[in-house]
Amino acid sequence: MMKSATKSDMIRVTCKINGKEYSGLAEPRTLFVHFIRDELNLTGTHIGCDTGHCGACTIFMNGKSVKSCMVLAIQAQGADITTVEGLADGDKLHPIQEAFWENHGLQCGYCTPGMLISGLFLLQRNPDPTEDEIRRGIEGNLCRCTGYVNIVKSIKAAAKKMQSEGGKSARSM
Amino acid sequence: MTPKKFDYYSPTSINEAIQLLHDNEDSKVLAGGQSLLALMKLRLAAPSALVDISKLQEMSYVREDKDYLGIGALTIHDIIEHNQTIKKKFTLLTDAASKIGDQQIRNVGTIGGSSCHADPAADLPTALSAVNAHFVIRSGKGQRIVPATEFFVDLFQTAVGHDEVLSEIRLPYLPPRSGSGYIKHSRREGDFAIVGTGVVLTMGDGNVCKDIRIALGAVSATPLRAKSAEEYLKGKTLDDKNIADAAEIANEGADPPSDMHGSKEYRMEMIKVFTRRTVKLAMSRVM
Amino acid sequence: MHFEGTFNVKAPKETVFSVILDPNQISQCMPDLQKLDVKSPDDFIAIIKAGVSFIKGDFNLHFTTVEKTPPTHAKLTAHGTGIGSTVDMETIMDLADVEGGGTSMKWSADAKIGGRIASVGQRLLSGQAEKIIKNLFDCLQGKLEAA
Amino acid sequence: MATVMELVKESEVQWVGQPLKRKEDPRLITGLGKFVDDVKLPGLAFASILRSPYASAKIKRVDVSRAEKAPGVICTLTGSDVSKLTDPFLQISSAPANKVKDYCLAVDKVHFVGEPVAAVVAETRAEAEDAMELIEVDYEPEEHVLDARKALEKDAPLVHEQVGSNLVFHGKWDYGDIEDAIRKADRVVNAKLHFHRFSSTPIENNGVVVNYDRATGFLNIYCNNQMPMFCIPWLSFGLKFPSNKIRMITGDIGGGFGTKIISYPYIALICLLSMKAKRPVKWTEDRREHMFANHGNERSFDVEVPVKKDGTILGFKVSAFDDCGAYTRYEPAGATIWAQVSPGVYHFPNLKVDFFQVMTNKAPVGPNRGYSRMQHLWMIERTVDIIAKELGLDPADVRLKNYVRSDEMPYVTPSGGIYDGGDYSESLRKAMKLIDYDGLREEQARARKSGKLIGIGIATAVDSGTNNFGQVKIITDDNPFSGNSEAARVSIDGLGQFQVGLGTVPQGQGHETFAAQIVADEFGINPDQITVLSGFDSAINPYSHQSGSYASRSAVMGTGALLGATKKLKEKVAMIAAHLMKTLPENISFSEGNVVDKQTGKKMPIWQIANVAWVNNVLLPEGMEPGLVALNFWRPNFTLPDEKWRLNQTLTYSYQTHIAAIELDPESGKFKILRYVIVDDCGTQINPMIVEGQVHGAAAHGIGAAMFEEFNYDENGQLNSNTFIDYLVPSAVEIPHLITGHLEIPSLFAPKGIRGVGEGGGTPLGAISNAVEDALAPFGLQITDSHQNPQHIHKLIREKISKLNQVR
Repeated sequence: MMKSATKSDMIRVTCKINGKEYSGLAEPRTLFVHFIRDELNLTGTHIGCDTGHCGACTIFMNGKSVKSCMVLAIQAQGADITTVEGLADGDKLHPIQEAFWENHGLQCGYCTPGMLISGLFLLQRNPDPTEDEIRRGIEGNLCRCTGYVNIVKSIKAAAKKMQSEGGKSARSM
Repeated sequence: MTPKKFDYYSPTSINEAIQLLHDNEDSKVLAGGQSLLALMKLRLAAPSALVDISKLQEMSYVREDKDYLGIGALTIHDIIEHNQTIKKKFTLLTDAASKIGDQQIRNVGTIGGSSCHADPAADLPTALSAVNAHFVIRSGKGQRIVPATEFFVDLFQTAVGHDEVLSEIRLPYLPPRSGSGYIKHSRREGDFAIVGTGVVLTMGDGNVCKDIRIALGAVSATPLRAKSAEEYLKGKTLDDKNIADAAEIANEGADPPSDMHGSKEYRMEMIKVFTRRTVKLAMSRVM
Repeated sequence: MHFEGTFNVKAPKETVFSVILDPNQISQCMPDLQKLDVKSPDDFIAIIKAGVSFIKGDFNLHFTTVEKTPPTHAKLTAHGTGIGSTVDMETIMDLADVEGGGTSMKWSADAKIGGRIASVGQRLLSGQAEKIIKNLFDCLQGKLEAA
Repeated sequence: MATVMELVKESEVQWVGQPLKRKEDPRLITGLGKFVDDVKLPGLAFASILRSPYASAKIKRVDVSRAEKAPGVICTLTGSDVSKLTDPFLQISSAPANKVKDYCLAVDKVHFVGEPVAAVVAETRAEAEDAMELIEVDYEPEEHVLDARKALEKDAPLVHEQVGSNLVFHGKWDYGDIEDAIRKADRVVNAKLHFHRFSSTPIENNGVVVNYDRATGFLNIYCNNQMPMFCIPWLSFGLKFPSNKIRMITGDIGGGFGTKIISYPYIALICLLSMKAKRPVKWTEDRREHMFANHGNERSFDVEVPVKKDGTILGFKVSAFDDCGAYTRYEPAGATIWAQVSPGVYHFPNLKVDFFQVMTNKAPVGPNRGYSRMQHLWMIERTVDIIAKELGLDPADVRLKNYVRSDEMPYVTPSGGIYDGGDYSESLRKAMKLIDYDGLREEQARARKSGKLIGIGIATAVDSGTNNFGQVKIITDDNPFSGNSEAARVSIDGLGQFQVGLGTVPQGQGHETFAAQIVADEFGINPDQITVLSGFDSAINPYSHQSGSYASRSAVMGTGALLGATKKLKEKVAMIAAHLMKTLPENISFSEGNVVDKQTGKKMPIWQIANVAWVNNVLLPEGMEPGLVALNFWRPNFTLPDEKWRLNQTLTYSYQTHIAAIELDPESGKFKILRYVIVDDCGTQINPMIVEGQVHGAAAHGIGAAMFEEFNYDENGQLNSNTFIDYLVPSAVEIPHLITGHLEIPSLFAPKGIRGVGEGGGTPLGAISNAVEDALAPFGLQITDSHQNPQHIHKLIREKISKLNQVR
């Protein structure tokens, strides 16, 4: 995809995504979200704005929820990344995925990947959050379809599922 | 949009970073990148090279030294928000850090990056001005320490030279019976301030104010100290009347911009309202 | 955005008038001048570097004198492009004799910013434009005092 | 939920009405959704668009020479190219406004900041943007106009010279005798109101990928337009390209809310670029570009309402000025659509509306959630509260006195709309109970003593759905559009597997799920056994040229088309079954995937019927054609407007009552929502879970617009709020928990009593502006704008205080 840029600009970027090693070429200016979507063909992570507000591009990077449109691909050299494609364990959905499905936590699904990652980051630090804590935890993920009611309900349900399963969530992020 | 082309350097030490900055005239430091990358994607900023210091984890720490609390320039907002020492001794910093953007931004944005970006409407520069923090600036020739009053020079401009790096921020411990607070008045919680107010005060005996610093954000090219309001309150009892009178003159020297979220007149009035509220917040935290 | 000011200088009207319509003189008061291309005294292009910390870039300003009644009145327009944005400025200068010698100069400038810069932050912008224009006329005043 | 399904024997369970988990979710929660920006094709090139920095200017020169030499560039396109290659897009306005020349790139003149001026195609998106910045354009700035009323003044600058005026539409709706009502009134309440400009900003921006296939001559268009087949006339006439070689494909769409209807100029542009570049071309709009693409109608009102002392409303006399921006694309349809709900939920017979729609040098206007009705309904609900205050009555009582009563249903409105059932008073009473209205009034009184300002605001709005395109004949008779239609196909393949194809174009409303529920009930099978095609593809899905998801129509129109298709298919299956089981078709019933002879109880699995129909057809009844496919087109029976423009402009009229309780900080003008209640009635609910989601979403749009979102222009026509830095989309912190209640009074006209839901009529704008005025009652202030910016509220308070101080 970057094939026309002169070779000297291109840098090989290698990182672990969803437990697997990926490698691709990037210019210094290539945003990590474009690298994931176009170079590594993981299109579950989405883009919704230019200024780092909407959160549709949120991924896990070295254990932290991060907006991948505000990170350069080169900065992810050697990083440990989890995207929405890595939440499920084979066919077994992660409890937070099940909770969103059962509680209508999504409609168009465009913000959902980022919402799942932010929800999961919150639950890993705060296994039993209050409604206000959930709302602050997803303050960086804008949604236009749901009015957030069922997203908050889904994250609360996910919290119970993860506690009842002894927290053996599909994979530690 | 995508950013314009630039060269990228990933130094493994501060000194290497300083050297790279020195050798590349139009290069910029990249720390958390939350402000810089947004402007580059809008193609408003187009530095020719970025010197990425975000990997220098030795610059991320909160260390209690003898007479100041040292915070590494690359300490992210999330750490500052949850650090118990800061919460106890410099509560206004916890107030400020917890209101920046959202969780993802607080996971990446750094106190040094925010200070060097020096947006007058940003939360930490105002809070650090109220604490009169000292900024440790490293260069090829060694290191120098600049107080907040001289660190923020102009709109988006600080004392950090082109080939210098901010390495640490030092918060002089507050004397006993001190309290602090920061309130951001904005449309949404995570937005830039319409008016940001940071207050650090120390009580003498009998509810008399021994010392007070009031810093205001988004009302001038740099965080503005409300000097006349400070002078008015020193030595006075902090009752509602005195606080209200001080608040009336807190906007002296302010020259706020006008935009769709807050006109100049509105911001001048809000300085009064939030000076009053933040002084009371700081008082409520006096141990 | 509207800016204005007046100042007095010792030099006579005729000298002041010749300075304020001399592209070489005016361009020296512009921030970070990169290039000057003078087609005629009434038609010249100045390329300057302007902006705020890292929102900086080259602006290609094309100046034209639209009104000229020497030695008392002049009106210049400038149309510029840079950083995906446009600047359209109109500057009016009126000179009058001052009792006891010297000239009083009354100036006003109306600047319109368009495109990318205008879209991001009124609060970033108005302060900067004002500073550039104020510096320009302060510098001119300095030159005129020395003239 | 799953437990309910297991307990009940499948044949008895009624799938319609179940809050079934959605079929769409598995792909969307695992990142396998396919949105337009995910489309990848071999040889894909990327486009970037250069936009106007001026609100109005002549284009003197466009120089693409430097851009064409930039690295990776394949080709460029300018307005002059476009004026040769294409014709201006169709206009539905009457003369002279139909003389507007609308191309996919500006030709000779730019009319609003952000208008596309030139385009570049390159190997990578970054290179296209680099090259775009090398295009030099000489503009000659001209006078511009930004206010609708000023744009009507004699010497106002003209947005489009060749039109000779900025007026797009001027119409008078006049029913009953308003002047007589004014004479008989105890009082005439006056108000000057302004509805602000904002948009729904779905998180996914517009996007287009076009692969012009030179081998077949086909334009394969991947996009996220909500009404792809409706665009065909605009694209075909505009591009001078045969409509039978245009293929429209939408995958998953990241929300539309109306903003993805008038994207056809972008689709046309990318078609031209793909043809010129001889490559597939992708253009993904970025957020800043999106903010110029589709604004909501900004509208100001002069209102006169004759009332009796007891609060009875005798009628409404309104002058409305609608600012539709620089181009009329879906407009001036919006100049007639408010009339769908002309009296709101109220019972007054006298109505006079003098409606002006005007062009200005601002971004073009297009449909937005609650399109054109929310402006009108806000005006009515705001005025009703002003009436209550002036008469010293409780706003709830004034409403209960003037609501259309349930015993009057179906109620014919002054403009010929036929409300299809409902109980507005019950809706308000239920909302008042849910929010504890009386308790709140007490708390409000207590709070005022300690200087705390609590405000309570009510609004009831009609959420009209399933539009009759005949309403555009009000603009001009020669608009060749009327009625509405949708298509569905239900088929059983050779192995007995069910497949459904719909023409609706879902953007998150769960069409695959509700369609499966409808068909499952007809055949007595489980929705899991039914595959519903996702997205839309004109080469695969059935469609009518009015297909799509807009105006809250998909549930109604989709169900109508599906019921027709399943009826046809069941008849054929019954005939084959009767033939094979030697009985009569009317004895055949369906249960658990079998056909059953009701008389003998004998069963036969449907796959056996399918086997005969597809691969064993000698066994078919005499003369019957093979295959088991039923295609059905459905249309409601609509009429055309009469000479006084009376017309039932939509089939269904859902309605919602919202009550907002707020606490306002008089020192800063800021307020927060303490409690928020919604009572919705959209008739029969196919899937209550999906309906609930639509109600939440619509409310959040209204709350966001009322409190945070505003397109703010400066005096040079520059848009200040054109990134998410200044255009404030509310997050989960700003939107309160929404308490919802439901009534389910079936529609009298729509299939299964279903009403369209989801646009919500912008009700929160009324509830919140009423709550703010209620909170400010001690200051006696009036709210006249739909947007509650704290600094404006603070200014009202300060000005009132300084006036009071002068008096003392």
